Amino acid sequence: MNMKVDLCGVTLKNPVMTASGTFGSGEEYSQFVDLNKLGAVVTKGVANVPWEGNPTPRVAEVYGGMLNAIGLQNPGIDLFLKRDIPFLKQFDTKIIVNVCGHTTEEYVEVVERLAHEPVDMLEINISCPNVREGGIAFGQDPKMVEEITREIKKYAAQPVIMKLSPNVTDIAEMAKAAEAGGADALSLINTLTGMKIDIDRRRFVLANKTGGMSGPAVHPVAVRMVYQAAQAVQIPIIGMGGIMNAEDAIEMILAGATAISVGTANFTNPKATEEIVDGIAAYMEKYQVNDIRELVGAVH
Amino acid sequence: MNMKVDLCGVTLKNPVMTASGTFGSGEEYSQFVDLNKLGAVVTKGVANVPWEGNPTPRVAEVYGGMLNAIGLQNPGIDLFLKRDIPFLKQFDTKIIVNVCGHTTEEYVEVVERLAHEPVDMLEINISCPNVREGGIAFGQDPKMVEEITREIKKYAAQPVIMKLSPNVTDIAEMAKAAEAGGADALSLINTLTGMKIDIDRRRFVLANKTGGMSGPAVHPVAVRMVYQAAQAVQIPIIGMGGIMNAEDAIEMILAGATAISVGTANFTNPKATEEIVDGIAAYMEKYQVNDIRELVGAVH
Amino acid sequence: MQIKFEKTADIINQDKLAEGIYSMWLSVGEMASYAKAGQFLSVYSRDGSRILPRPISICEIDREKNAIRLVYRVVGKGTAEFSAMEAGMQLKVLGPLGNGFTKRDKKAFLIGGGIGIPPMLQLARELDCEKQMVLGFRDELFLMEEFEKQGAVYVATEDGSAGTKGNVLDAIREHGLTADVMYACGPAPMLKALKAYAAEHGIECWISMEERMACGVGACLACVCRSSEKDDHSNVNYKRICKEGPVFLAEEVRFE
Amino acid sequence: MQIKFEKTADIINQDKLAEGIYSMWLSVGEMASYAKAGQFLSVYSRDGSRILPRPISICEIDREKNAIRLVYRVVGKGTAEFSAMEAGMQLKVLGPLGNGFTKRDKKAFLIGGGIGIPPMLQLARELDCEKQMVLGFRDELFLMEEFEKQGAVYVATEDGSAGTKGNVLDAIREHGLTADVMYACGPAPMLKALKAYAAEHGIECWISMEERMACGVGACLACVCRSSEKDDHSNVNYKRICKEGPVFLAEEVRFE
Repeated sequence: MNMKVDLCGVTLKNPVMTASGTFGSGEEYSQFVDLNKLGAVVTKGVANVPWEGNPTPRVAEVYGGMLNAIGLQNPGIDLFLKRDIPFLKQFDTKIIVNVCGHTTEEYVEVVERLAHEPVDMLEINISCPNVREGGIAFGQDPKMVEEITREIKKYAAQPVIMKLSPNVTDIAEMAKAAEAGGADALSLINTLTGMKIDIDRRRFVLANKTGGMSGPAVHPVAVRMVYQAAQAVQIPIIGMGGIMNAEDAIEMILAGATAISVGTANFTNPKATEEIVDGIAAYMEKYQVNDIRELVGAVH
Repeated sequence: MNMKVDLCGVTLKNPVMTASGTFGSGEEYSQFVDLNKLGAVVTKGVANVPWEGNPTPRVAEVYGGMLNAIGLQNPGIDLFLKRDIPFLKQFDTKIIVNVCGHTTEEYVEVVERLAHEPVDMLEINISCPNVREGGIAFGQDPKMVEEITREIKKYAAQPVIMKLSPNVTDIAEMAKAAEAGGADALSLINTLTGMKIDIDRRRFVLANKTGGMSGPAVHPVAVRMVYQAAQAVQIPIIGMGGIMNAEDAIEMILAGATAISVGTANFTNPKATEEIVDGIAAYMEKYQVNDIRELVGAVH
Repeated sequence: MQIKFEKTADIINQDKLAEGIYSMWLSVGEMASYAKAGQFLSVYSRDGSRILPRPISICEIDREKNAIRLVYRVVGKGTAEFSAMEAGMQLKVLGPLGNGFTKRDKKAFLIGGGIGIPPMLQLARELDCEKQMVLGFRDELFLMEEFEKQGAVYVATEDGSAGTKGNVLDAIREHGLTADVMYACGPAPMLKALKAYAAEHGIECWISMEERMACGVGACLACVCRSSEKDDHSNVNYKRICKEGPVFLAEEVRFE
Repeated sequence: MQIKFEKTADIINQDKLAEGIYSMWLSVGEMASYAKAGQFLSVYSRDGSRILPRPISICEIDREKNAIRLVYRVVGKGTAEFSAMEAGMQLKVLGPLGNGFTKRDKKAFLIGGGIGIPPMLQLARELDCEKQMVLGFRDELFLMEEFEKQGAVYVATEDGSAGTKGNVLDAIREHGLTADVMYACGPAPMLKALKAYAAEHGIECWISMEERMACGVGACLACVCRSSEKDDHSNVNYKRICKEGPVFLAEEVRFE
């Protein structure tokens, strides 16, 4: 039974990855999950310099999900290279570094710093709803998506995954724009912008007013967008959004995802990623699926 | 304690209305809810002629919500005027007729037929994700939103509420377009497009593949969009999207909604609308709010 | 308008009848005195992640004890939740819903397939005429004792482990059974076949339909079935299973 | 790395201590032998609509019985769900989480405000030195018996219904209390005031911070607090309350 998948030249032992920002660089979860069992670890977004992120409260629970407005707090590329990469290198899993920035130059600077590092792929976050410039500004305009993708590809030594925002009218258009810009893969969905108001205190629950919604509540929207993107482009898609268990992961794969990322589920169940790997294997067993690639986009 | 709200000249005894398509024309729920206690009943969408809608399955449950792809099945304006309006006239509540069509001409035909009927307001559904032409096509392009609004206003005898789609990059832009076209009010959000796949049968759960997602899972997105629309326009907003109880309704009002619509909650609790009216009153009591209008957009 | 009750019902008892098949007696108050064979209840999950009720057909009604028996198959997380509940716990239910069977005083076939078998039990108890119960199981039998009390029972199993190997029509043919009226509940292919058989043999045929539901009371137009004639309410060729149905005269329904 | 356990714990018993304040003893297995005062557990809801665990501080640890006591306030639907549970039911918990208190062998203030009071009980039991427990309640008192067993207890209530009318500092002043080290848990305004008071009187001051959490293990960066110095891990002036905290030396924390 083969669970290996090929992501633009990089072979993952299975399609299960972690979603950026929910898993740090793996250290905090390494006592619950055997990182060697994961297809890849996607790191928390890193910028050219340390970012402080947003004031607190940064998270709020909502029905079947959560809102976050961390604001991409990160220690900056220097410390990241010194501490996080060496930690991850101890494990037999692929390393995908999530890159964030305010400007094209900032993204490019981080991409260049990573060029000679033992990193397997880059995931470019152009869809963070919680930072003013950069982030979302890029991710909601197809022209900008194509341009920044093309810019980054000029400097990237590793395959480039563009992470797309679901807060758009036409996800297929965004997917095509990234593909036109030379993206090697796409990951979607990032979070849906939401808001929560405390009716007793009559104020926003989040200091940032709005936050990115994740969790099982967004799963049907994610499945729909992964399906639409898969119909629109040739490059592989990493599906994410509310995947809580193996069933959700398989649904995403059937919709067209070559690999999947597990995010908020880690907060509900620290062993989620490993259990999803086992659950997918059990499903393949049950239905005698010999190669997981038979399932990718099998429903259309 | 005043719960009356003014919706572009029409006074509702309270801000609680039903969401189109979830409440028929009130008859089915009239044994669970005293329709006289509701601010308004918004009817199931009606077209110039009978529509068959989509094949079944038309609904699927999802985590914290549901998908529907009814496809606007409706008996057509003739039977609707003969049967549904007289039924609703027996009650002391406002009547808002939801209008659907494939083309501007179809919308206009229904609007004209309603001109001399005892109907208080019209809600124009330009955001149904489940019908090919019309519906969504209109609702996702600001130019088309403005044009169809202007066209309809030429023929409408009653105030016109434009119902907006959440499946857009910038809800504020859509709200402004409707306002520019002469809309008297806005209602949002319609459903978020989602998809569910049956992993055992490996096929789409809905015959229509995609469906409109509603229920508590979408509430944070709805609150955010109502807030953004309220910041962008002067006309009143009817907030809807996953309102399950009075707390959700108050949250929507604080975000900027003058009135609110209860939809999917009716399926979870047939008495939901009436309980929400009572719950809002209890909240006003508790916090000594003398006039509900003090709460509209109170958090910003 | 038919009266409906929203009730937080006490679970009197719950038993597993077969693999994945559970039986639950609910104390439902006056709802019991209005319920009849062929109707169903909407049963609400207690977990917030599931917001839609599950429609479950009535298997038995005990009007003295104000109780209703539901026999259901575990098909998902909602029914799995119900099956894990015990006597003394509570479930919110809405009902009775739907039209129920029209009882005719003629030699009858009561035909159930799979989880379409339970509603035939209450019908058998209400019918006072010659009854032939034809039950189609996948493999494991259930409710046999109760049915045998009601008259002649003929069994078909897909795997042939009991009765006729095959479906309910195979059993009818094998035993050369005849009737003047047929009441049936089960999967669409079975109902479609029975409709044809009944037409061919001039048997009055009542079928109970199934479809994914949302509101359960006729408001949302989710659970419709194709109708031969234009429906008075919908004004198109669709009927609401939860309202005009779930029981229809076979001729009224069009199978695609 | 500090060891953590994910455990489906049996509820040994649950009591209501005061209006909205509940006490729950959980059988947590070996987790108990690793837990210490000032740490907390992530408690998971059983309802699917609530996906994030609730961080609840440890009130008492019984290492013989492998049990941990949680005393918590009902502030929302999640804690309301916990408060409705009974002995024999199960709750999924993760822990022990956070750093816990650093115990110093000096004349000590143990200061708790509102729901910040419970963690002081286990600390009092672990500290073997002169202890003065200063507890600030809104109105209704709770856990008094347990605290009185541990030493001198001074009470302040907002409404003056018991002890000093006012806050914990008012009680300290009224009784002219002094100490060389201070351990405190409670609302931010109280901690901010205590930090100032401690600095002014040269008292070593440890405070336990609170913030909305998601992962509870230091991965998501939700529950951070402002730090005076650049934090080694974050590389900015933010510390993770669930990981580097919840207990900090007051000087480490910057209150806005």
